[in-house]
Amino acid sequence: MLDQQLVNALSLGCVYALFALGFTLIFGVLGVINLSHGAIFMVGAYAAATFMRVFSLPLWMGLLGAFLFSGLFGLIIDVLVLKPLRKRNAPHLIPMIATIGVAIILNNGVQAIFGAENLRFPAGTIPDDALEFAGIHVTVLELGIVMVSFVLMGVLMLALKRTQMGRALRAIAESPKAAYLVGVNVEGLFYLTSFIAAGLGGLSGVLIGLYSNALFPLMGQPMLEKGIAVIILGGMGDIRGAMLAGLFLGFAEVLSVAYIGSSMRDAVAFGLLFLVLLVRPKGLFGSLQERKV
Amino acid sequence: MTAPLLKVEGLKVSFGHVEAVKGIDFQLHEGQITTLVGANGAGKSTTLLALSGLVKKTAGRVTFDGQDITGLAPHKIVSGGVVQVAEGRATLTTLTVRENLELGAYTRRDGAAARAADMERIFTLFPVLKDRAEGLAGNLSGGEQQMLAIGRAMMAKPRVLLLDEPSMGLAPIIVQDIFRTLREINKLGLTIFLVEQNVRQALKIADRAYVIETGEIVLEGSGRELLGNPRVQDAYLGN
Amino acid sequence: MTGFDNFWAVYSNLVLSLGINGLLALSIWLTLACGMLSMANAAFMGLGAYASSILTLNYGLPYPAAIVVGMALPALVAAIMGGPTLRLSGVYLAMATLAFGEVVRIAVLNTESLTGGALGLNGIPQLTQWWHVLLALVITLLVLWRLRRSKVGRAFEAIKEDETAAGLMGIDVGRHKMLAFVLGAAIAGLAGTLNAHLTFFIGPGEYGFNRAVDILTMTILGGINGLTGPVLGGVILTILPEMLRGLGGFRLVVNGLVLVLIVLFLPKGIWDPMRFRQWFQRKGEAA
Amino acid sequence: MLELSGISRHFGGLKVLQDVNLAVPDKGVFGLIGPNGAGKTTVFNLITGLLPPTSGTIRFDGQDLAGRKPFEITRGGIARTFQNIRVFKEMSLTENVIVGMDAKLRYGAVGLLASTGLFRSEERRARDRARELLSWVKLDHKADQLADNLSYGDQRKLELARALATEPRLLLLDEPVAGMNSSEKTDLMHEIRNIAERGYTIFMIEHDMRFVMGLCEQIAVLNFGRIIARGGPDEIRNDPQVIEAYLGREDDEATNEGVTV
Amino acid sequence: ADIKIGVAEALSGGAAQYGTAIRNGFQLATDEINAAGGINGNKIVLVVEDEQGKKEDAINVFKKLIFQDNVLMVFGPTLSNSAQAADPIAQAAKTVAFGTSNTADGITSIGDYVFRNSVTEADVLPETLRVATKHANVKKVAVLYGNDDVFTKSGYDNFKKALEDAKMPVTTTETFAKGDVDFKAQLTKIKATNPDAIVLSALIAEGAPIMVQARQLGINVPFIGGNGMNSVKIFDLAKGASDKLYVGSPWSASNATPENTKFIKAYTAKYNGAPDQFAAQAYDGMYIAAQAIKAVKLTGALPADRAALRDALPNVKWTGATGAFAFTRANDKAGKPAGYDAKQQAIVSVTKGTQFEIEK
Ligand SMILES: Nc1ncnc2c1ncn2[C@@H]1O[C@H](COP(=O)(O)OP(=O)(O)OP(=O)(O)O)[C@@H](O)[C@H]1O
Ligand SMILES: Nc1ncnc2c1ncn2[C@@H]1O[C@H](COP(=O)(O)OP(=O)(O)OP(=O)(O)O)[C@@H](O)[C@H]1O
Ligand SMILES: [Mg+2]
Ligand SMILES: [Mg+2]
Repeated sequence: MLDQQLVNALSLGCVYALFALGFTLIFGVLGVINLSHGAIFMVGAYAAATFMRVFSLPLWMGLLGAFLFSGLFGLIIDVLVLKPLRKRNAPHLIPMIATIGVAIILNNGVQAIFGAENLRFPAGTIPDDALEFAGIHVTVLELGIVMVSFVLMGVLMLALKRTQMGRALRAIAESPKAAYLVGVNVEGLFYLTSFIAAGLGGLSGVLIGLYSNALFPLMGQPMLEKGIAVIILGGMGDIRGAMLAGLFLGFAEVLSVAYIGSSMRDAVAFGLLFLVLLVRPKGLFGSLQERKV
Repeated sequence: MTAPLLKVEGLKVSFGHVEAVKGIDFQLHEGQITTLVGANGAGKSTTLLALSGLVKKTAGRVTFDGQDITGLAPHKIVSGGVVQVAEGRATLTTLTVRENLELGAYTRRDGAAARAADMERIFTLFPVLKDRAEGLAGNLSGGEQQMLAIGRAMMAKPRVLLLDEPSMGLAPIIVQDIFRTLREINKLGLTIFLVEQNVRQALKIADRAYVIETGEIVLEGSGRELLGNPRVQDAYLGN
Repeated sequence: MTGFDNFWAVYSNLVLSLGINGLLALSIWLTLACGMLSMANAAFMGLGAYASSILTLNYGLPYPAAIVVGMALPALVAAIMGGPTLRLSGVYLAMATLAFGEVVRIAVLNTESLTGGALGLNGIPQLTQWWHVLLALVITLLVLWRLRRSKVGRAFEAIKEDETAAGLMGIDVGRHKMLAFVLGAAIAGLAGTLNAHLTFFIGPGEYGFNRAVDILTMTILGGINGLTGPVLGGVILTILPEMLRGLGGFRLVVNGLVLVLIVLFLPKGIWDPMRFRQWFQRKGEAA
Repeated sequence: MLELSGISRHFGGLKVLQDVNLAVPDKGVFGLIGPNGAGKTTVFNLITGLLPPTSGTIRFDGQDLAGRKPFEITRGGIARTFQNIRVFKEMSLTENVIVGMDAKLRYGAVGLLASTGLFRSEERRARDRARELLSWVKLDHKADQLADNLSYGDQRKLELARALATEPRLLLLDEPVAGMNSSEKTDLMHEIRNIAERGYTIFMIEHDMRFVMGLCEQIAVLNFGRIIARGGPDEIRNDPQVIEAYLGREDDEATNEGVTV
Repeated sequence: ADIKIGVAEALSGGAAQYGTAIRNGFQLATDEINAAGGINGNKIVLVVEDEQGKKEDAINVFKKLIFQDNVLMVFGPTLSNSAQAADPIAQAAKTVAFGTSNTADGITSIGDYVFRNSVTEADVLPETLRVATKHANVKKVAVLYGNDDVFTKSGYDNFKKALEDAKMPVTTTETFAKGDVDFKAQLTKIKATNPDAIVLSALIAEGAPIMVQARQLGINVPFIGGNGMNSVKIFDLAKGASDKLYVGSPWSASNATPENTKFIKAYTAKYNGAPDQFAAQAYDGMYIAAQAIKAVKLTGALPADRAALRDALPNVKWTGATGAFAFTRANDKAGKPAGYDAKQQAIVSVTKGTQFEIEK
């Protein structure tokens, strides 16, 4: 049983990490806890499901569509909401509150359009059957989620570490003023970050939506709660930290179900998280300074 | 006299109801060191930030190399060749020294080889940066960070270097180094606009100098002239 | 029935909710004023609500005594957990306090014999009178107003801006933070007690993440530079959905839109005296 | 008055201070100079309790400061200013200064809640005192402005007034004139001299030699975490080790003004 | 004159899925009744308000309907929690509060103006268990339920009691939380205990993925579900993994009585989708209320009419989409008679292909 549970934990951890990647990116670069990320996640899932049903598209087109569509939403949110707040030098919790408003709009807008009931991706989008190795069951989708999340983490980390744009993003994260001074198009990179972060949110919406196969307007809300835990535990905007924290949460949940009792799962997981914070007050990889706004 | 490389006319900057810069004119000539001196709060930093596009100009016109750059976005100004080393240095402490330098070349499109060559040049100018290249910039001491800030600005291949109090908080020996370096890079042909509290030294190395008081330029002349000006001696040299 | 009676019959609960939400907003304002982003107040509200309801429901304790317990228990818990937790700063404190809230929620779910678990507690006597809420709000405002005008308020503000510098000005940072945290917990507990004895029923789902975010939203939206802001924010966020009732399916979309617009045009919160002054001055100049 | 004996401080593998022994005498102005990164600010951080020393003891008026929290040390009579300015930007100048008096305002919870006569007289006293301290640094005309709107140099002066508000006996100043021009430095020099004459002991870090040499009776030089010289201004000025590490040679046309004056 | 009836259901928020179905059920019944000439010539007018599934809003909406809109009676609210908060308002105002979806214990203890036609699972589960045991040879079961939701938790409480009564061994009891997407940890644990069936108290959003993931882990035993799983959505959401789910309820999509057939046809035509149990109970609830209203002589004096309606309701017998229906008196906490619960016969059905098949 333990081997199966470890596989379960890995895939659940990757589910959380996948959601958290875009979330932590926007947190790191813009310094905003974007509480509409859950709604964007949901929008991505609905967009892909709709595209795929209406135009009978294959999954990869659905994923691409979701990425572009939610990315576009992220961009619009940035232009209409976050940018004016940056311009006005709003105190640092204010953008977060604005994104709550955005989430309310998106959640209820989707409900008004699609109704409240559960939708799903077209049957057969991805093989449902599990593969079996030595008594361990995994599905293609789980393998896909694990792979996608590790690949995305690798790509993002490499991009941030090695490319000029990545350096620029890190510069913005530390000090937009310093970034301006070296000639970084800070606004442009804010847009790009919002686009990519939201796109990743939408992408994770599709994959996780396929996993649960029950889409509903508020499906992003529970993810958002876990996602916040993950990105903060990982440390401000740290990609590697988000991945590790996602896995941490996944393992904490699965192992507490396996060995302590499922009714104590969240208490154990969050209790551990609490303790980790007491030991590492800046998260797992919190060497970065919090930007003083 | 040749046409100025950078020309500022009627520059005004306000913060809310406070006018920090009240319509000033000045010019930078190619290959010269120009300095702007003044008391605390006179508006020196504000002027520099306005030149770089980091604070909004309420009025005025800035021409650089014959082109109007008044309303350009900050990154456009940098890629045009006007680069600033800001007050407090603004080194990126979470990046390594090398990364800071590489970021300096952010706006350049002339290939890795040219950038690497420039980096070597900066390493010869500031050998200590080479020793610490892979360390985090945040661990450098104040003086080393100042050198890094200047080096980073030079990585952008500037035509005009704007410096805001580069000597602040530095040990005397380092201050000497910095001023020596400034003159060296000036000799390489770089135009320098220097804002300093260290008025005596600034005037000593400046070809041209302006004195700013509460947002207005009250005196201008060559460095030597102002150094001998009794009003300057009285107000800024503390004699 | 007179117009007022009629109004009161329909809207009494709404009006009292305004007061209770005002209290909640003030409870988190207190910690924000001290620079702490604590999200534990929803949990403290729940602790107060459960403690007092269990006492009035099962043991017939008089309401005043229940109120005291409803404030004291969260305050005590805050005092105990404040020690290790308040060292954290910024979002890390927010996360730790959210985690604490989650643990409280699971504890309630798992102590069914006492708390009813997911089914909650029902049949709680409706003991809250309109004047209880009013009095609670007035006293809270008065106390906070006095605090704000004194060295304690100044110390809070200094800590908010720069904890280290405040400490080096001779301010006992730890004690002040603890004071804000514990007092905030007591106020949240009071709000929880009043609410529980108004609505017959409480359940564990009411005191989770969403409530924590709601409370924060009220305060930030209202503006944290004063006591008027949080109360105003509480009032607006409570009334807004009711006012939009006529709009049907898209009412919450409009609700969200209004929220975004308020934030965009009043980025320092609704109650922003500086901006008011600016407006007046601009008018004065124009005239 | 203040005595550091055998003080070391390490950050990970970095030995920032090694076996530093210093005694700051009662009354007068004592200076600490040294190259960037020598560990000067760290010395202040140790004295004010922001950091614990790796080893060694610090005594103030004969009492060991080990384990005391920063606010306790401040209340015990040591105040400081910061190299990187740390005024409370969103507060007015007056409020900034009154924050420094926190421990000296003696009204309890009752006085506070009921706005008793004691409360009002104490608050009035604080306000008057704040104005007086601001006038010492010539900022009283800006008393009701927000600190954020002050320029760099004025913020430094505000920090000084705020530190004085804690009624210290020992005042630690970390580069008080950084960012000021010569005439402003001269002004501040007078003001600090006045403060010293009022009976405060001043312990100061500064890179401006004219300022340091003009004010300090005693100077210690820190280099790479060790004290390399100690003495009066003239001794220090001519100490070859200090010149090598810190002052530099006067072979340059644009020499440091401090050395020539 | 028109007869105003209040409908307070969750049309937004997490419970909107159920609230909307319920509203549709009321609307359908109302339209039918009005098309047939109304009640004694009077048309029914629904006053629909969104209570968001929150207790404060439920209270506010109840007050608005009762005191401002002057409705004759109120249907709703959607969730049991909201009912616990709002029904006392109706009780105090001596106005009938009629729940069609509240299954938690104690709702009808609030007072004699509180009615419901939603069957608590206590009544149907023993029957479900019996049938499932008989057909699938169940000797021991594992239990899985949502422990943070009233609906699924009270379902579990009743399951537990039924299992005890039936002396059915339980291999393990596991929980999950609303909004979870991954249940494999619990299922893996369940699998290790080798049960013959899994008793599942869940709503469809979690229930469907649970069935899918169970099959993926190689768990092929039957599921025994509660009310929440009684929806044809299961065939869509758990496509390919929906077989062998036993549910017991007075209503079944496959129950081919004329009343039910008519209801399903009308609903599908009007709303472009299959009804679920929530819609069926709401639909019947409206007809039950209509029967009672038909029996009273409306005077136009609201308090008198409301009281008369209350007195007439308990006597209604009705056969609708959910089969034969009658009220039965419930007791309050002190054991004195209070409100009214439903008394109905359970139908047990099992999923096969894309159909519920009725099992006896
Ligand atoms: N963001 C701002 N908001 C309001 N006022 C400002 C702002 N920035 C600067 N000021 C004001 O503008 C004036 C000029 O400031 P500036 O920083 O340009 O002075 P400076 O000459 O660089 O002084 P210093 O030598 O102290 O650095 C000062 O009075 C300052 O208070
Ligand atoms: N918290 C810390 N963690 C790691 N290293 C530190 C820390 N604080 C200081 N240092 C290091 O200790 C050394 C001494 O720092 P300090 O600030 O005391 O120098 P200083 O003498 O005040 O220099 P300056 O004149 O430039 O202000 C520096 O190399 C610095 O990087
Ligand atoms: Mg300046
Ligand atoms: Mg220092």
